[in-house]
Amino acid sequence: MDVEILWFVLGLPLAGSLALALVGHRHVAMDVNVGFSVATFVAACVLTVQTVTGGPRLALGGAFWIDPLNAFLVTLTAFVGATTAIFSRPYMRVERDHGKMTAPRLRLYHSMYQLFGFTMLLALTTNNMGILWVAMEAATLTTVLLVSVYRTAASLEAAWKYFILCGVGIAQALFGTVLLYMAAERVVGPGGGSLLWTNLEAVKSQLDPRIVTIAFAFLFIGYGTKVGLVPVHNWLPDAHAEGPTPVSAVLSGLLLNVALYAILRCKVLTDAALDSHLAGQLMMGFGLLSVVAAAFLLTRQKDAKRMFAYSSVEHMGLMTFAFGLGGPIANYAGLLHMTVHSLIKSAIFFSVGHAAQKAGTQIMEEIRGLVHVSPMVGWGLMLGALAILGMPPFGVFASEFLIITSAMRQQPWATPFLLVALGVAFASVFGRVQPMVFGDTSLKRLGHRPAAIPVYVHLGLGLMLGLWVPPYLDAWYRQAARMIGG
Amino acid sequence: MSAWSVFAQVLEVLVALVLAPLLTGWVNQWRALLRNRRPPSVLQPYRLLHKLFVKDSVIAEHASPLFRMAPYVVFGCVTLACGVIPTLSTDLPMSVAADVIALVGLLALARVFIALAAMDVGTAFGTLGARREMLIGFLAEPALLMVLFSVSLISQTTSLATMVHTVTHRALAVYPGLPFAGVAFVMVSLAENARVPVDNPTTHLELTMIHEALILEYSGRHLALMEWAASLKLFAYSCIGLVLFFPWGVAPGPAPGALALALVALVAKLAVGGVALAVFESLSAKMRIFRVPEFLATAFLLAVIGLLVHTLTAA
Amino acid sequence: MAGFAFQLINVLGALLLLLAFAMISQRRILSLIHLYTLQGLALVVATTLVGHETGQPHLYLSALLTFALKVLLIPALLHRLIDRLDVRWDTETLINIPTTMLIGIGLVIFAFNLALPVAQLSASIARSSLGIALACVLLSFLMMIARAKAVPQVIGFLSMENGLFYAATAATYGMPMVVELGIALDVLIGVLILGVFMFQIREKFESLDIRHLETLKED
Amino acid sequence: MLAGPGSWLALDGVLLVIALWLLVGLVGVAALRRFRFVARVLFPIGGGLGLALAALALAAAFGRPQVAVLAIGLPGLPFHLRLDALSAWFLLVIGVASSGVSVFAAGYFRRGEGTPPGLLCLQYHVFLAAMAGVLIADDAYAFMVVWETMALSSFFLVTANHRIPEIRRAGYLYLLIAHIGAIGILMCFGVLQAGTGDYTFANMRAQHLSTGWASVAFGLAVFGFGAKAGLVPLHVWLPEAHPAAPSPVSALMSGVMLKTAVYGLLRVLFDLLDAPQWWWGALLLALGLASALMGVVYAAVQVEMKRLLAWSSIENIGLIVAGIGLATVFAAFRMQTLAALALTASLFHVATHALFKSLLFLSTGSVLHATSERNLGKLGGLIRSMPWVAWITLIGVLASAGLPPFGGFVSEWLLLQSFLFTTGLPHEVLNMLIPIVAALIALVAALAGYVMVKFFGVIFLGQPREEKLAHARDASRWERAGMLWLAIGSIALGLFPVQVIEVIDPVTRGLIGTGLGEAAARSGWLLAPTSVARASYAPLVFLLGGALGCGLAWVLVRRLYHGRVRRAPPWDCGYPWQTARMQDTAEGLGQPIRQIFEPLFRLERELPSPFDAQPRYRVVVQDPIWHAVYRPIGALVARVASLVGLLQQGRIAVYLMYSFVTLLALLVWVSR
Repeated sequence: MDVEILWFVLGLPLAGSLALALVGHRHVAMDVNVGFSVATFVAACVLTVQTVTGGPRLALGGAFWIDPLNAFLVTLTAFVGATTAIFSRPYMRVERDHGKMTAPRLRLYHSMYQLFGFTMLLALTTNNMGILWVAMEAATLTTVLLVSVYRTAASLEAAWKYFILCGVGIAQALFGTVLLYMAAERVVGPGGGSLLWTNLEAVKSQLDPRIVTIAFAFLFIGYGTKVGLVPVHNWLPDAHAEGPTPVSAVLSGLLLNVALYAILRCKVLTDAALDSHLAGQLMMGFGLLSVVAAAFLLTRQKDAKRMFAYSSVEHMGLMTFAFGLGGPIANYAGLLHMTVHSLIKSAIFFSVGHAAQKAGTQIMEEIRGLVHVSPMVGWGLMLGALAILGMPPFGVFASEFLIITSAMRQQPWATPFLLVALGVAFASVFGRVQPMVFGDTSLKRLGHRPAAIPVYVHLGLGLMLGLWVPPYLDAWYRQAARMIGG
Repeated sequence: MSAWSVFAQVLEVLVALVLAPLLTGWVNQWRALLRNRRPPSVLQPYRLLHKLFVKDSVIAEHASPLFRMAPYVVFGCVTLACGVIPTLSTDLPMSVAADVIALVGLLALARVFIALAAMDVGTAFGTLGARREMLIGFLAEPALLMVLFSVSLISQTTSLATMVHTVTHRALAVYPGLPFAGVAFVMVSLAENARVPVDNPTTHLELTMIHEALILEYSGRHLALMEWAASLKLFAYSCIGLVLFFPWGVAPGPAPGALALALVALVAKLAVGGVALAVFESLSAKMRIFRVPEFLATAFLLAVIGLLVHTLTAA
Repeated sequence: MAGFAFQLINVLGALLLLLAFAMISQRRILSLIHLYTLQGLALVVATTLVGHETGQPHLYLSALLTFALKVLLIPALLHRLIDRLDVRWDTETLINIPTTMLIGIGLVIFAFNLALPVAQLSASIARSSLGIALACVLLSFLMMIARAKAVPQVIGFLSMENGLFYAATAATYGMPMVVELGIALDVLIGVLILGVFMFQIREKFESLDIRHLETLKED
Repeated sequence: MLAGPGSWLALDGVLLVIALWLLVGLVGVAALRRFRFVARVLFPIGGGLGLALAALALAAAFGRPQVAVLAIGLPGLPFHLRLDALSAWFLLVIGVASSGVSVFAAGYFRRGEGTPPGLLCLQYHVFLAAMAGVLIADDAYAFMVVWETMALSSFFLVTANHRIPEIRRAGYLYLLIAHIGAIGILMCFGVLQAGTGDYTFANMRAQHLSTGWASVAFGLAVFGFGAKAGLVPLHVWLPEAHPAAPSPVSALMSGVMLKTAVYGLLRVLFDLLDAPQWWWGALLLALGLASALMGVVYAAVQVEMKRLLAWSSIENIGLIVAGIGLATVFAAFRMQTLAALALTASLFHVATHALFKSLLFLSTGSVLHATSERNLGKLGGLIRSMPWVAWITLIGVLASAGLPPFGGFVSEWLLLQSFLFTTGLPHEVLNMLIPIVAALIALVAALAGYVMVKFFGVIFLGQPREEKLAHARDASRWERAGMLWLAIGSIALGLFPVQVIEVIDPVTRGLIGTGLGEAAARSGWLLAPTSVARASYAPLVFLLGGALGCGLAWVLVRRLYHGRVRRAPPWDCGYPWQTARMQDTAEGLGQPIRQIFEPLFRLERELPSPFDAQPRYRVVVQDPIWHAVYRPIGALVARVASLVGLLQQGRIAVYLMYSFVTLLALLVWVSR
């Protein structure tokens, strides 16, 4: 039973990418895209329901491993993928009408969109650290194509940087994986089994600390590059700002999460092998650095998508800090933050995308009075911005609440930095969003109907998570938090 | 509270109403004498009041009801103040109704109404007077409070009656804080009653007048009430000073004999005080309006110093 | 006999390192490609040897794969690329070559020291191989930093991949087959995409000088 | 802890009121642009709910604390609610004040002012509900959620007319400072939960922190709640935001919202923290006095009526905080009765200020609508064209000036009393300082009188400074009703202090362990906190005496003489060519203060020279703190940002270098 469903979860996007590679340029392509994404989401839901009932288990002959940690990320990924596909329908229509998307580009876009989804799901569900690496690399390749889809000078530059930087980073991760394999092989013995998560999990406490330390350093830098931790974040703002908006949404909403997921897996092994808090310290340090640096970088932005890209850096830093903090509460907060950030940030990108299409620019000074242009978009952006800035009762606040309060007693030294960073971030982001949304405008009312459903579904969920976490989701978080430990 | 204490209360108010103009007249007479002029009769203020009451009162055509209301409010407040101060007896029904803070508040209420009334007609002089009056007020009020506090710290109370009672019925002790308070009080009461170094009650020179500018638009009975209130205020301040610093003779209870004695003592003390005031006024010169803040700030500081000295010696 | 094979493997590793150094010092793109091919060849030989010594058949497969990919396919692609883009000229560097060499030597020492404790307890045949591999990786990294043109950067990237492969092969008897396949696939696609990119960059900027790619920044 | 079924009613009722408020708001959104319905039906309903809230609070004030748990919130941390005497007192204040404001608002909002009426209705009632929620929240998360909701809704209300850039800027500044303050409060709770991971206030009460941690928590609380209350130097948003908001909103913010900050401070200081340190009190005292003095002095020199009131709010908050500080000092020295006295003074002032300040803001609103002028220099003489507003405002003005027999006087009286009895402190320095503090309090009180005379005199008295003022229309029936309600409230507070103190008594009992209740009850109508011999004040007798004086004077004058009046042009020393321009302007009335307190100001003067063709006089008073604190912070942030910006300088080689160096550094670090 479960075998089939996992087939669907992984097979649907793959099939989708092949199908769209053929028909991607047609008019129906957008609907096909939505169809496949939604189907994938449904399959993912079934899978997670099975996981909740059946508990963690191997699938497809041990090649795949489903446990609470990745099961909930699978659902999240599939969900954001689906809503983004829904959003990209009207968005891409307008892009095509503006002539920015030609037929071949549309085909590439759609097929790569599905393939990207596939790589994400593969990275999440695989039981093999090696395949995890392969999937991450493949994700890089697909997104590079997606980022460069406009073929403008800026997008090419962004894509090139993205490719080189992430390629190099991911290469470090491969070296780390090799070291991990080496360490594991000495315990598990020769044969391919040493990279299987299940085996590693079993023997993690016997792994040789010296190798694992170095391995973690490589893995952290490698996957950290994809998470977008300062100072190896440099690809992130460019890629977000220059790609099509749906891509920015999935980059922030999915890719970063999955990379962080990879780091978490490695952290679990490292903690067990070293029985020291080294991994946690590393994550806290880099997380805090990212939060602070990103907050100050936020103050200088002119381009809307670029600004929210930096805000993603900030929030990934916050999650990394939380997981580094460790302990049930902080881990719980980190997972919650992961979820809500994906939802809210993609919702923001949806709104920004419409706004930018309307104004014909991403420069914030030139976008004014959105509530008059389109109340849907305007309020979507305003609420999204407030939510991402940690305004209750949105879920981001819930996680920040838990993170800060638990940090206050465990790592008091960190809290002043957090205070400053959050304050600066609020000042810069809100100071730019407020005039974008309110005030007078020269623009006419929005021509086409914006994709309001994805925006408000995401915001609604974000709001719900701030006031009420559904019991099964809660149970899930708790299990996952326990697995991450620390 | 017995019928006697009510009687004492009523008597005291009446005495105040009657004696106040007399005090003014007495002071004016001495001022004239000291300047080798032929003094007006001591009863001159009564004549003045009568004349004003008889006259029609002429008010500006666009004056609001507040303008006509103000004289009565002011008069009422000051009368009440006189009723609160235990000039004759410390056992008064009203004295529990208001302690020193309330007393200061009462006088402030009167001041605010005078100022508002002066602004009501909207003449240049009215607003000018109001501004100056409030300026003096906000500097004098805290100073007065501080003076009263330094005394109330001695007697550990803010109720005037108890203060007087303790000060009279305690073995004679020297309180180093009191002299400061006394000087400060004199300065404040000079300012509050528009006496010479701060204001000249007889001047109509526009640039310097304060009190006169306030009541410039009043005439007839309203003016009479204002003037009467002014002299009542002077009376009240003199009484405060007397009961705080020279409380001897004030009747402990409402016994008729004691009351009579207290009345005599009061008149005597007032007479001396009036002469002293006249002398001081004749010796000192009117200061520029811009100097007044410094003058009052000095008073304020003196009062605070008095308070500090007291706490220092008490601690 | 076996000992001889081990020494041979180490020699090959040393050769790999030498080639990496040569790349750093090399100016002409064409010879860079030749060096890359040689590196691939050395890798193939090393892999076969290890496979032969440890008797692990899948290593032969991996060797075959490497040969196909890194000795034939990718160099061929690169050759066509530079023919089409006509970028055979000498490539200038951002850091001058002697400095780069010095830094490189420092890196090698660092890498060996880092790998020493690990290598001690390495159960595998080639003790020093891990250090060599690490050194290769770092050197290619250095090369990527130092080169101002797109193609050399890519070659640096690829040779870094070589270093990793060597680590995987010599330090641990090769990764599981499925992983190797996946990695190979990624590398291949990566090279293809990079090729496409270079054409696009070329047509946008009339050059492959990555110093044109510096517009996206904080001002 | 769990209260019996009987006493559940009050808390449930409060929850019901909150829910209904939210419902009203939603209905408003449903009827987005149906102006009459929203204004004439929904807002009065909201006002009625406010009354209901007040009644419930009064009922709960004397009962045992009631608790409830809502099914929302974080897993394992549902919303805990608790209604004790402290909450009840503030709820009472909110209820009474908000009902008046809502009724006023029914007649206030006009068509076509920025935000559509329905949305305004939603924001308004969410604001009310959030404020009530703050007062009953009993765990950190619930508190923070409603706290920030309050900030957010009020922000949207402030920027209701968001087309004007200044208003947007004011709102931005307000929300920014509010948010940073909120983070401070959050950290404070982080300290208070003492690493137990249990965020309920019950747990925080149970924890005993070390002095160091307790002081950290206290500092964070002062920072966070001070930012909301507008304590110097965190006050800069207040004079910007209050004038920007529509008048009913300014009334609510100034009258009620600031009080929630006071509530939070009290909650943390006396309820969640145990064993206060004396220097906490000293700090609060200093901050409070600084705010009070600065507030009143700046109010005196303002030329814009709502700004003037905003500054006076800072002053009043300063007085309240000073009282709290004094109470803390006493509590630290275990002098409970005096602590209770000081605290009672503060709580009393909370109520009086809520009423009269709301009233004054509402009256500025009416003036604004009648004349569309907010600049004092262009008003005047309105007592003739708008008598209703003028006379009601006069009550508020007298109460705000702290004059007997109105509400403001009682709190000042109590405060001064508590200062007078401080000489017994076992701490010499404090004994030295306290009299000076008392002197400053007296000064502030007197200056408040000055400010209020200026406020009332310039707006309502004198001659109209502009022609259009002559035919300004008086406030509508709704507006009058709302203002009248508040005016009656502030009179009642002044006349029946004893009864009010009996309501406050359980609060001080709960926080400090003793109260003035039975002392008050003993002395009946006479307000005597400790003993009649020591100090007493009987407003009713007082009022009767005064009225008797006035009445007798009036009657006798008419009996003995006559009541004739002749109307004539003003005399003015016989100067016939009087014009309205010759009256003192607002600047003129501020001049003495500017002169005396010059060091406190940052003046920009433009004085004409005698030879100017068109002489021009201009003086702008600026807040030195803005220049001394906030500008530098902004500059610092900008500089740091530009430094961090160097990270992102576009060269791929440099980026590779970053990761290379990071990698090496990391390897060195881990392999050490």
